[in-house]
Amino acid sequence: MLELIVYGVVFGSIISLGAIGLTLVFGIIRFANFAHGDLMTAGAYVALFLVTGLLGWLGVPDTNFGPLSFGWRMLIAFPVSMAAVGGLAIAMDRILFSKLRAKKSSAVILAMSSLGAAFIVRMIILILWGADSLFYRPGMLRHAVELPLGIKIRPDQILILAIVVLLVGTLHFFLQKTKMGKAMRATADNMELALVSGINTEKIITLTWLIGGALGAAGGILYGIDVQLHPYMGWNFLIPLFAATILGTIGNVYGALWGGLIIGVAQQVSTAFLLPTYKPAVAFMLMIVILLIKPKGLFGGSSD
Amino acid sequence: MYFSVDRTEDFEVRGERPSVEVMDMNKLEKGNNQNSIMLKVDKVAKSFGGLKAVDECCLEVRQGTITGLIGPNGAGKTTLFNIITGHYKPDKGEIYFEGEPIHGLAPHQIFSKKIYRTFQITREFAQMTVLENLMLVPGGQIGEKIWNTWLRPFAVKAQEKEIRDKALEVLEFVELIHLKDEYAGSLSGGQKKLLELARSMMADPKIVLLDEPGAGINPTLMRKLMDNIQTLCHEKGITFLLIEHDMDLVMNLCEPIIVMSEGKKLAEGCADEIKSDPRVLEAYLGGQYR
Amino acid sequence: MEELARISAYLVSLAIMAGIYSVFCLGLNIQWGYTGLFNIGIAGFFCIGAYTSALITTPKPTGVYARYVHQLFGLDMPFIVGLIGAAIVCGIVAYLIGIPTLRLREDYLAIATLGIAETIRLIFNNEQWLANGPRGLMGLPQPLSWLVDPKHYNYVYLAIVLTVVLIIYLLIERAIRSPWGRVLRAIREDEISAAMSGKDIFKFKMQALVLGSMIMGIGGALYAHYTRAISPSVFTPLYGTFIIWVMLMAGGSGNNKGAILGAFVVWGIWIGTKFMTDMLPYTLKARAPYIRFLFIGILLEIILIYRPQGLLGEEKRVSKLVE
Amino acid sequence: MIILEAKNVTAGYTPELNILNKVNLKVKSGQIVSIIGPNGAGKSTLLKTIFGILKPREGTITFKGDDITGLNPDRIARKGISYVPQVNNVFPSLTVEENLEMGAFIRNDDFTPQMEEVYELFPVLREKRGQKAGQLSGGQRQMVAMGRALMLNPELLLLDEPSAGLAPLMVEMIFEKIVDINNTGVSIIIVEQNAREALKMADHGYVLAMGKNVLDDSGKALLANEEVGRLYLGG
Repeated sequence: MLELIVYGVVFGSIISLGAIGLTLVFGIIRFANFAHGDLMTAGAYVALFLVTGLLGWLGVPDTNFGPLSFGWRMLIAFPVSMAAVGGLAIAMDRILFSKLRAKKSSAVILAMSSLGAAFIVRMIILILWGADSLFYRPGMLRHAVELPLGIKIRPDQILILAIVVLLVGTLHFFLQKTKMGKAMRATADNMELALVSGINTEKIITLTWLIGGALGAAGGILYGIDVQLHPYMGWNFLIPLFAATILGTIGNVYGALWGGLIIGVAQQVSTAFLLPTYKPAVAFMLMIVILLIKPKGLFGGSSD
Repeated sequence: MYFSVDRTEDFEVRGERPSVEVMDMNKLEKGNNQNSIMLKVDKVAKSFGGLKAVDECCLEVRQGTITGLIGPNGAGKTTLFNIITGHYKPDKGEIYFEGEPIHGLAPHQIFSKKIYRTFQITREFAQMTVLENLMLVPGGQIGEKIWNTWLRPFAVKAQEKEIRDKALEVLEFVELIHLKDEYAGSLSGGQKKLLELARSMMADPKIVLLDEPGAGINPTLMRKLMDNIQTLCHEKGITFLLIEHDMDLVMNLCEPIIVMSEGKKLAEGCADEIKSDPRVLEAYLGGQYR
Repeated sequence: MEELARISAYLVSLAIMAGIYSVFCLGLNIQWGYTGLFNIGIAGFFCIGAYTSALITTPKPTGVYARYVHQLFGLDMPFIVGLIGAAIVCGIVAYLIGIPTLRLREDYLAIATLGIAETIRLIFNNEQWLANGPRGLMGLPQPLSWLVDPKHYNYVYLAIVLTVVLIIYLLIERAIRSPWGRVLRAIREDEISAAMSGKDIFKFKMQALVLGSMIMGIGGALYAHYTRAISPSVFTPLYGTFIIWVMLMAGGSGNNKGAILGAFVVWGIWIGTKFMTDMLPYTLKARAPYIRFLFIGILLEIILIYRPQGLLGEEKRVSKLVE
Repeated sequence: MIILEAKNVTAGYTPELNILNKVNLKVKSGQIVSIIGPNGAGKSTLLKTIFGILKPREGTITFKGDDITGLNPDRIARKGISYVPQVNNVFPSLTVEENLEMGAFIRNDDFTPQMEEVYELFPVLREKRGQKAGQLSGGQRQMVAMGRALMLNPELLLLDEPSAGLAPLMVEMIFEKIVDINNTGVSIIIVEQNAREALKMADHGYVLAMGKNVLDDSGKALLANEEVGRLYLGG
């Protein structure tokens, strides 16, 4: 059981990365972005392209770092693909959402457009890579190390946790200590007043997409390292992402972090009683329960 | 002054307000007892995040009056409307309509008591025609039950006809009949105000709460609106409670006038009393009388 | 002559599918077009409708069969009972989803319907005892099959589908043009104002959600008896939800004729793209469906940005029983 | 010297309805100008139009001789105008200090002296600097809102009903602060329902009704004017 909880934390931390991006977009642009899961998929596949393609072609060696399942190529691919997916998210906003915003379309129309964008991204991935499951490092044996209390964990998973902590810590620093981060929170609070204060809110929106997309990509790659890559992985993440976002109160970044961990642990622990394939359903049921008893989430009353 | 009307004979009766609080339901049903209390707000309070919007407010509206509710911005007038109509739940306090408690009821239940409200910023159904906007309002339409639309088409049709005729009549009254098949969203600001009033008439209300009916409309439409309100009050016996900032409108149309300030009732009286009440002057004009 | 027969058989099968999708579009139009409810779990109702009807109309397997085919029950009842059962079960599921979500912001319903659709697919995939797991159910009966040669049966089924579409269309038109539909549209325009006009918002939204989902259930049942074999892998978000949204948006939400037109047009385009991808080099053929869906996705975005009212758009005055 | 001039400004939110109809306004450097008039007269709309939140359909607005008609709010803020909206004028989930920092968003220099000045002006804000603005009382919020606007060290401050919804004691205090701010050399346009008080401190006053100029005169003259009383309490 303890082991399940630890795996749950690893899995949950990946969900958190996605949920934070989702909740940022929710908080500032105020619509449910159904393309967020597929941005995660895109991140994983861009990294795959770099690791198995471009970087090899450029002659970057790919020996593993000690007990980890990856090496230099992944180390380079990780930030590059975060940036690329951030760019993809911005492009989506420019091509689709900003046009709809300018027409004062409702939040639901934006959500529908994001659903379309999700399918477009996924279809492109399917066209390029096909529908099979893929690995960054196929056929590699994955050894586990034993921690105290008899918990077996793979070195990769420890690193995943470390990366998530690093990313969330950086985001925390950015939001709390930097001028742009504060401006982002201000815009989420009150967009009109932000505009009046001279904050260029369109720029903030762009920044939001960049961060959301990059964090999503990170989550996708980490999942790819931990488990596997699949064109539907992001879509399957969508329900846990929304569950975590709602659990942690929509628009609340720290809520999304905790929400992700709770959902992740709940999903893993459920495998003790249920088939593992039911994991998304567990997240879904948890979300419904929250909606019934505390529709504003566990982290209190947001402004609306 | 845009408008003036001599209504002293109406007001004399009400000059000496009866102190009886007990409702006489028999008299009410006849609908012509102008002295009975129709709406009673009793120590109602509502805060938003530490700000007391309405603070233990008590006030009464009498049957057959056009009661004005005035006060500086932020005095809690609109919030009080929202509480009366069930859009907000009061933190505490009670509201009675014709002697029955109505606090805590849902908006549609309050509507069914024949209380209707309009909004400061008009809320028409933009993508529906003016006629449809009106035909929506009447309660208890048999065609609102989906079974009836299939199983009792003739009854539904007959009632639709009735409602349509009534809607046309009302549109005739507010002089919007030429716009009946236009989208409500395409009307001008003033026409939307008239549409709101027309919709309230469709509800067969006992009382209508009007939130700034005069805001942002031109003098001609304003006069029409005032005429309409007076006609409805005198001929149909509809009671009005209205929030308004246009003093010309309030002073000429309303009796009594209730002044709210800081979420409470500050004063009540006829136009002259209000105009010379130092507390009111202070609330409006600032502290020179302090 | 033979060529002609082949083409006409092809067109018939195309029309049957377009007709079935029309049913879904009509159901979605009640929810989205008239009430503004954002249901992105159509695939879930599609799936439930298909399986319910399958379980109602097939006999429970006996003998050797029972070892290979598991199903919760098999009532061996007529087709029409299957349709009604599908509608009822879908209605109940919709009701249960509506309770926690319809009082909240509109996106919650979307998220919840998405969740229920995925959950339903998982259940049918994993629970062998319920409906034979991933292998699904086969050999579903077809109504009136004794009438004609099996070769020409599709003509009969097309007539059945079109009859169902017509009945549903007439029933919805009647309801939408009545005070009931007027309330739905008022809720879509301004929920608070509709509440202040004395309408019980929750009740009407629930009715729209349930009725729309029941119609989707009928669509699912019609599909099941057309293909005669169903498995969970059919009811994906792509075929079960997404394409239906594109159809409704293309045809014109808030217009029932538009909903049907959209189903036929988009299904036509969908089949048309198949001819185009058939011309692709062999290596790309396996991925042809993805290219086609990519195209459909782009189509949706173009509609949303450039022609959100769709081909037909809403009529100006909808409620007109009298005149 | 005239710091701001609005000429024949016509504006509205919806195409069919003009809220402002050829409104004129002049502010001299160092003045407090009060705009009074009944609700719906277009007072707040005028401020929004000056600050570029609403684009005028006709007319021109000049600030220190530059044409600023139709510029975006951030451009106008850079020119030295700050605006305090009537409602929702703080960032509720940001701390008091962060609210002030946001006021200085477009400044790239060191704004700590300015923040010191704001804290001098509103000492209570220094005490509450770490608290979220959403948890403050109405008066304190108004101070945060004004403090935020002052962080730009503006030459002209636009205040939209700073006394709305405040307790009388608070109102008095806020008005005193407005005079204090003015004494540091900031020109102020104030829209008020609290007409008497607003005119008392005004160098010049404008009366609007139905989106048009009705009267304008020195604050004292308007105070003495019977017409003004009539507009407020009817005939």
